[in-house]
Amino acid sequence: MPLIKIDDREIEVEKGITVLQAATAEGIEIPYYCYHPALSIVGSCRMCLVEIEGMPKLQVSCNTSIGELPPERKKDGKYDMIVRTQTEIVKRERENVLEFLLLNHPLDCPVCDQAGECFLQDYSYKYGRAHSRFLEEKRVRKNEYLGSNVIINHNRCIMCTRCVRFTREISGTNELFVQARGDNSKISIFEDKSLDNLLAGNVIDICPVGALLSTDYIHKNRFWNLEEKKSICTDCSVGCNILVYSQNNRIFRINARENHSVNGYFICDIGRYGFHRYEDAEKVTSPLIRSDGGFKPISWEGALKEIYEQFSRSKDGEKHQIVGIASPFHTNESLFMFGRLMDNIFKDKSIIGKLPFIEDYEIHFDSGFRISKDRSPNRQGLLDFCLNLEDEILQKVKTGKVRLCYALDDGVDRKLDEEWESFFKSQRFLVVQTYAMTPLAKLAHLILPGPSPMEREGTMTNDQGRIQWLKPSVSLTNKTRPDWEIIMEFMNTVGKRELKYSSVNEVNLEMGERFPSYRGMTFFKIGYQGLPKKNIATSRPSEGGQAGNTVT
Amino acid sequence: MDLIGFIIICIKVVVVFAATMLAVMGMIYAERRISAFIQHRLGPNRVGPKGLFQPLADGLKFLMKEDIIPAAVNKPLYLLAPAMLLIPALMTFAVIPFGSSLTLFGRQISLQVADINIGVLYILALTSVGVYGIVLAGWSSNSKYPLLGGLRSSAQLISYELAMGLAIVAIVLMTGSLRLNDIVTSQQGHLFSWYVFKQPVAFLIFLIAVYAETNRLPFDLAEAEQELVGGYHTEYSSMKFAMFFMAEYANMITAAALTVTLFFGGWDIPFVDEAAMGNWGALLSGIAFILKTAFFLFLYIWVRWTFPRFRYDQLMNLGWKVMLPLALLNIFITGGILTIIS
Amino acid sequence: MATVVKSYEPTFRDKLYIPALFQGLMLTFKHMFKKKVTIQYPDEKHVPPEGYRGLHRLNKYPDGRIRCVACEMCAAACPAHCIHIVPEPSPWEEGKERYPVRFDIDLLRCIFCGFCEMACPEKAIELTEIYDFADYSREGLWIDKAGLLEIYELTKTQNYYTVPNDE
Amino acid sequence: MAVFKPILTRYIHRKDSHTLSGYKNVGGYKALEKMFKTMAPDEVIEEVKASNLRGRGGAGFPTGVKWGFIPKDSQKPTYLICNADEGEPGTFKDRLLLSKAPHMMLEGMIISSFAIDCHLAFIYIRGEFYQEYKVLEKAVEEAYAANFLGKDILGSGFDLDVVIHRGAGAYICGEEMGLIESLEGKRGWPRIKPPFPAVEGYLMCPTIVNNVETLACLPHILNRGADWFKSIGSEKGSGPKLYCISGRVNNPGVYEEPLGILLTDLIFKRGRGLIDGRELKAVFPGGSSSAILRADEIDGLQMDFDSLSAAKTMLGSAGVIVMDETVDMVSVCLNIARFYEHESCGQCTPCREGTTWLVKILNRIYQGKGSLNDIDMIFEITDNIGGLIDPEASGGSFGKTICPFGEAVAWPIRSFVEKFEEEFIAYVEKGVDVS
Repeated sequence: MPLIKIDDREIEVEKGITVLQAATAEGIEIPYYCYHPALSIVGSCRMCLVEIEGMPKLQVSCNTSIGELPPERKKDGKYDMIVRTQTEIVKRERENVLEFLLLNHPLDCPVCDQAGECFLQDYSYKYGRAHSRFLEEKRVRKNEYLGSNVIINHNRCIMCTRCVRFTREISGTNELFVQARGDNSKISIFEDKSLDNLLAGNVIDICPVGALLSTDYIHKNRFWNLEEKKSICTDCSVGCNILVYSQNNRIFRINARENHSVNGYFICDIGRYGFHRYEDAEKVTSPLIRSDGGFKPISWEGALKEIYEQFSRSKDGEKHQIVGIASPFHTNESLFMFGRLMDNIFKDKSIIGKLPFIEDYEIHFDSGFRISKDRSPNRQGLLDFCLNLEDEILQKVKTGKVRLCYALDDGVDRKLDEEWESFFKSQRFLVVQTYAMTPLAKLAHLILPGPSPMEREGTMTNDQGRIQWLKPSVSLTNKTRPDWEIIMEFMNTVGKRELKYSSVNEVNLEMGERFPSYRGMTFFKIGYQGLPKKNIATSRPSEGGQAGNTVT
Repeated sequence: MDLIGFIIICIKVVVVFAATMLAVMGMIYAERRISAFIQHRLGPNRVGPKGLFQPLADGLKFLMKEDIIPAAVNKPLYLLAPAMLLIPALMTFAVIPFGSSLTLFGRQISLQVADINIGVLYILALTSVGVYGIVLAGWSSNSKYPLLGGLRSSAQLISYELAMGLAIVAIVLMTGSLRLNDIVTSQQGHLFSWYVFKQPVAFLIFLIAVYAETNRLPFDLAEAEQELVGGYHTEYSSMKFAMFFMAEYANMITAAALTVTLFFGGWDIPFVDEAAMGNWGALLSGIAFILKTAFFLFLYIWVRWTFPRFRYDQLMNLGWKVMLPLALLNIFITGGILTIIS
Repeated sequence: MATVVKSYEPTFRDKLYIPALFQGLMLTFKHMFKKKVTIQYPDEKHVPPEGYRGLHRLNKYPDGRIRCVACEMCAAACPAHCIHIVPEPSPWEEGKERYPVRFDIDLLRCIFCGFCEMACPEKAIELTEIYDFADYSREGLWIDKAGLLEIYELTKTQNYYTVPNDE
Repeated sequence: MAVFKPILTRYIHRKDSHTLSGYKNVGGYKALEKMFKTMAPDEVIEEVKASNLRGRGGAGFPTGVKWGFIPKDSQKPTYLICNADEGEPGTFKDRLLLSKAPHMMLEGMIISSFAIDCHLAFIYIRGEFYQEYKVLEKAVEEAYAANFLGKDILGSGFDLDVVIHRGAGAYICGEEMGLIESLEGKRGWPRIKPPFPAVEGYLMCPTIVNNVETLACLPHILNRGADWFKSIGSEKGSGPKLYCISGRVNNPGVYEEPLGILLTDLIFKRGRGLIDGRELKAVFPGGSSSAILRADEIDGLQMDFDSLSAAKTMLGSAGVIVMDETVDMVSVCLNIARFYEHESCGQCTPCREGTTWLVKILNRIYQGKGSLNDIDMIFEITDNIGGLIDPEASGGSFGKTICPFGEAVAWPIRSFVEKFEEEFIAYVEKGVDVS
């Protein structure tokens, strides 16, 4: 392990990492533009120059790797490298580079969406000089559309070429290139292409200035107005880590969050712009009961009473009378509660299944980034918690006399095929737990309002068995309640239990008690990065005090 | 007393009451205008000619205001307090002679409501009763600031009533009578027969004590807005609130009249024998009395907008440690001189 | 030990107090006859001095385009959080590419500190000399973009209060 | 001084010097036979090291040492690239070799390839050199036909293929990393070092980039031995060198002289003095990228790498550009700045933005609209692009760009303003040319 010294700090670092990485890890700020950990190093911005003892020139710290020196050549007897980031020369150099970068920069921060999270702003403030010495006219170019969602503002571009390298190295689609040379060079797109690959939105994220802009967010808001929440994407079973930016309970944009076990630095555009679906959806804000061909609002108490009456009337000994339709779009906590409801409350009378998935093709990128073909976020959890899940439920219930059904709805982007439609239509009483007026909800006799995916809280298990915490990005409104709470009320009402979980964390703890592979997967433990599921076989758990196989 | 005498007294009562109330209104107007002038402002000048009807507008406004009685107050006492303050203030005026006697229809009518022989004592007694109004208002409001105001007021009263009384004793010594008419008569003649020249120290003590007595600046500690949010009348509104102010102004008028009576020869015009001029003399003496009183009223306002408020301890210091010994000394000296002369 | 430093030793005359009292009385008496400063407001109007911070306005370019680019710097600088802006891409071909589709100021919240004016990079928002804009409702004191632009028209060439009142 | 017999250019006046037969007639490809018979690759490297041959492309890096940088245990193939992208203003020596003695260079390439175990070599030739390309193409064909190239060369078991690649006309592709990128089919943007091309170059494999002239020297070294080669010239640099003389001299052209010849000799003896007997005003000793020298600085100045470095300029490609008293230095400076602005690749910030800025300022001065402050600005901007030639004076801060282009811009322009400041000031003050 080489021992290096950066400014006054002694740091022991891994061999082969760069000075910039070592300094950043240690919390010493070295400014940079063109460097990005996921991309190749070009060293062209010249912002990260540092002074290294024994080197005649200033060195670009992003491309200077740290090696081990033989004992007799160690600096000061023990260091493998002595780096200085705060000397006069380095400071002057940063000033000069910033001056060059700002020569043709329009300084239109007031209209720039990047303002507030712009490295050009930050570094100018920290390291730049206050005045411009450039007397001539600035270079002015028109904005261009690179793709349907990306606009480039050439005037703001500092030619770091992160975006070009992204399309070459990460998306592998090669849409972007640098056109012309010298002062005339600009980021451009090949004439026969457009920047519409499924990772295109990431170039907006990685652009250190306001050159690449999202048409979805342009001129909508200002960065400092937005509230940043760390969450995970629920648009496919990869479970990418995201940052959700909202103001006044309205989501404005979604950015990628770094998690090397899941998605690296990037997210796909499906997840990035997916939140719009929930904006357009017709929301369910209160329990609704069918009346006169339509729905009318009803209180929670009334809804639960109705459920009790309908479900207790069915206790006439018939087998498989109650069907539960689970959904892989829900959190582990909700599915755990649902599994408990079906397995233990209705016991032998119930069967539990799920709606069929509409499969998409799986998308792989050269860099290893993938978009799973399973577009539901939590099938793994569904399989774990709804243990006697029937895949061929439709075949089974056709012969049975199912007349009561409790369904968790998949959400706005799922269609219902005819077979299922006729099944649901044949129900004497159909309770649907949903957040929007989906085709399924429209068939219901009673609709219970739950949270939309952006409002849910709990754990999700991705297709690699990694348990991640889904944090609500916006808060619950109106009369909607958390999914697990609705199911708990259901259990208390129909099953005469007295469950009193006050938060999703308590459900999570209970879930861990019953399912050892999920034991201890609390938010405090898994944090914002998630943890892989424990590899412990799960047997069917039962409610305490009941006969049956207990879980150790 | 015959019927006509009774009617005359009734008329006198009505006239004096009306005059006092009118003077109160005038005072309100004067106070606002003069204070404005001192501060380079114009003051009320839009209601009626030169804003003369402003007090009417004020009164009307007070009448229209919602009369709030807070839930926590001691209601009977709370309602009683304004009256307790206003009535003694008006009653005091009964013994003050405001002119030489008038001869109408062969009757000699003295321009005084009641010429009682213990006029001075009557005045001292009534002004002391007035303070009950303040204390009651403060206490019955059941609120800390009014209570503090009321307490301050009673403490202040004790400190000053004594000095004031002793200052008057010097006058009584010289006159040999408690009857106010006698005091006025004894000052007739030339200018220097006024007690202000014979008893300057008593005058000064009396004047200062009177300011404290009437709760006027620089001794308005009972209603110090900055510290006590208005003092004893914080919880009052509408006409009851107005009554406190009417009482204060009535008290001022009485005090001014008393000052004139005791030290400035009352209705006396120096070097003029009013009695000899008959009814014209009575009229002139009345005008002289009003003018003298008006000057002191002006002095009140003038002082108010000139001097800052005393701190509480300063006020007590002045009352007990300066004015009381000084008044006693004054009596001692007066007595000594009178003994030597006689 | 603290040292007591007496800056002033009262003389005998001072200790008498009476002369000082008279001095004071004379002073206030003199002032009674000085020129009055009262401005009879609705009849005559006070013309505020240069730099007075009154009602806001939104400036326009000579061609009539609003100067504001909806950067929300004013809203960020506002200590009372009274400025509410909804930005949008501008409909004009030339010039700045962003403009406010809504620009509301809650005048009841505003403390007229002028920070918005200082923060504005486009010299778009300015405080005018207008001080009398009272209203009977809270809604009436919520000024929008149209209102702010109207204020600009009223004040762009001359002082609001020196214009003869002929409205 | 003994009369120097040209080595590289000795036979170029012959009509068939560019053909295989012509080359063989004057002893060509002898070194190859000798090498295959008697030498191992390491011995070749040692021989070249011993000859003290320094790269003729501009930087003057010892060729043998460069070869030695190739990792011994690398599993990757090694490549040799002949840099025939001669773009430096005032330089035209490689062009002469390419058109008149291509086989000499090819022989050098084969020697070099043998030394570094390369089996695929490239010639990156400047796109504008069409005639030279034709000649070269013919020469390669002939070499293949004569089994100097191809499989099992001369029965030695050594294979070598040579590919000629024509550039598209970018100055920056003469820089080795830019050249490699260009050869890979990418944009000609210099790659950041480290890794150096000898470790990771063409297609991330060890690659050696040598100048045409350097390669042409190799057969002679092998033929006559390192000691002979070393004996030519002074101690500071050995071997023959092609000097290009251009500008206001009576006899411009390429002259072969040993390293270390006096600059004055070059101008006044070989170049036969200035046109019309004018006064010498200034000289670029090594192409437009070298700092300019005033007439009073060139007395006794030897044309070799170290002497010129000491004079705060450089030998570079030995393109001597001579200017007489009638030359307007501001105009020259602006012209050079424009050239570099046009040729800047635009990758790193200081060079991309700085060159444009310099042109704008110089243009302003040239048009008589400048200020004295602008002259100071030129100093600062040049320092910010390339730093000072003298590391001491610039506080150790030089070389601020990925490739040496930054220095190539900064040093000459700075030297202009430094050495002819009065002309710039005159432009500023009067708005006219004084000289």
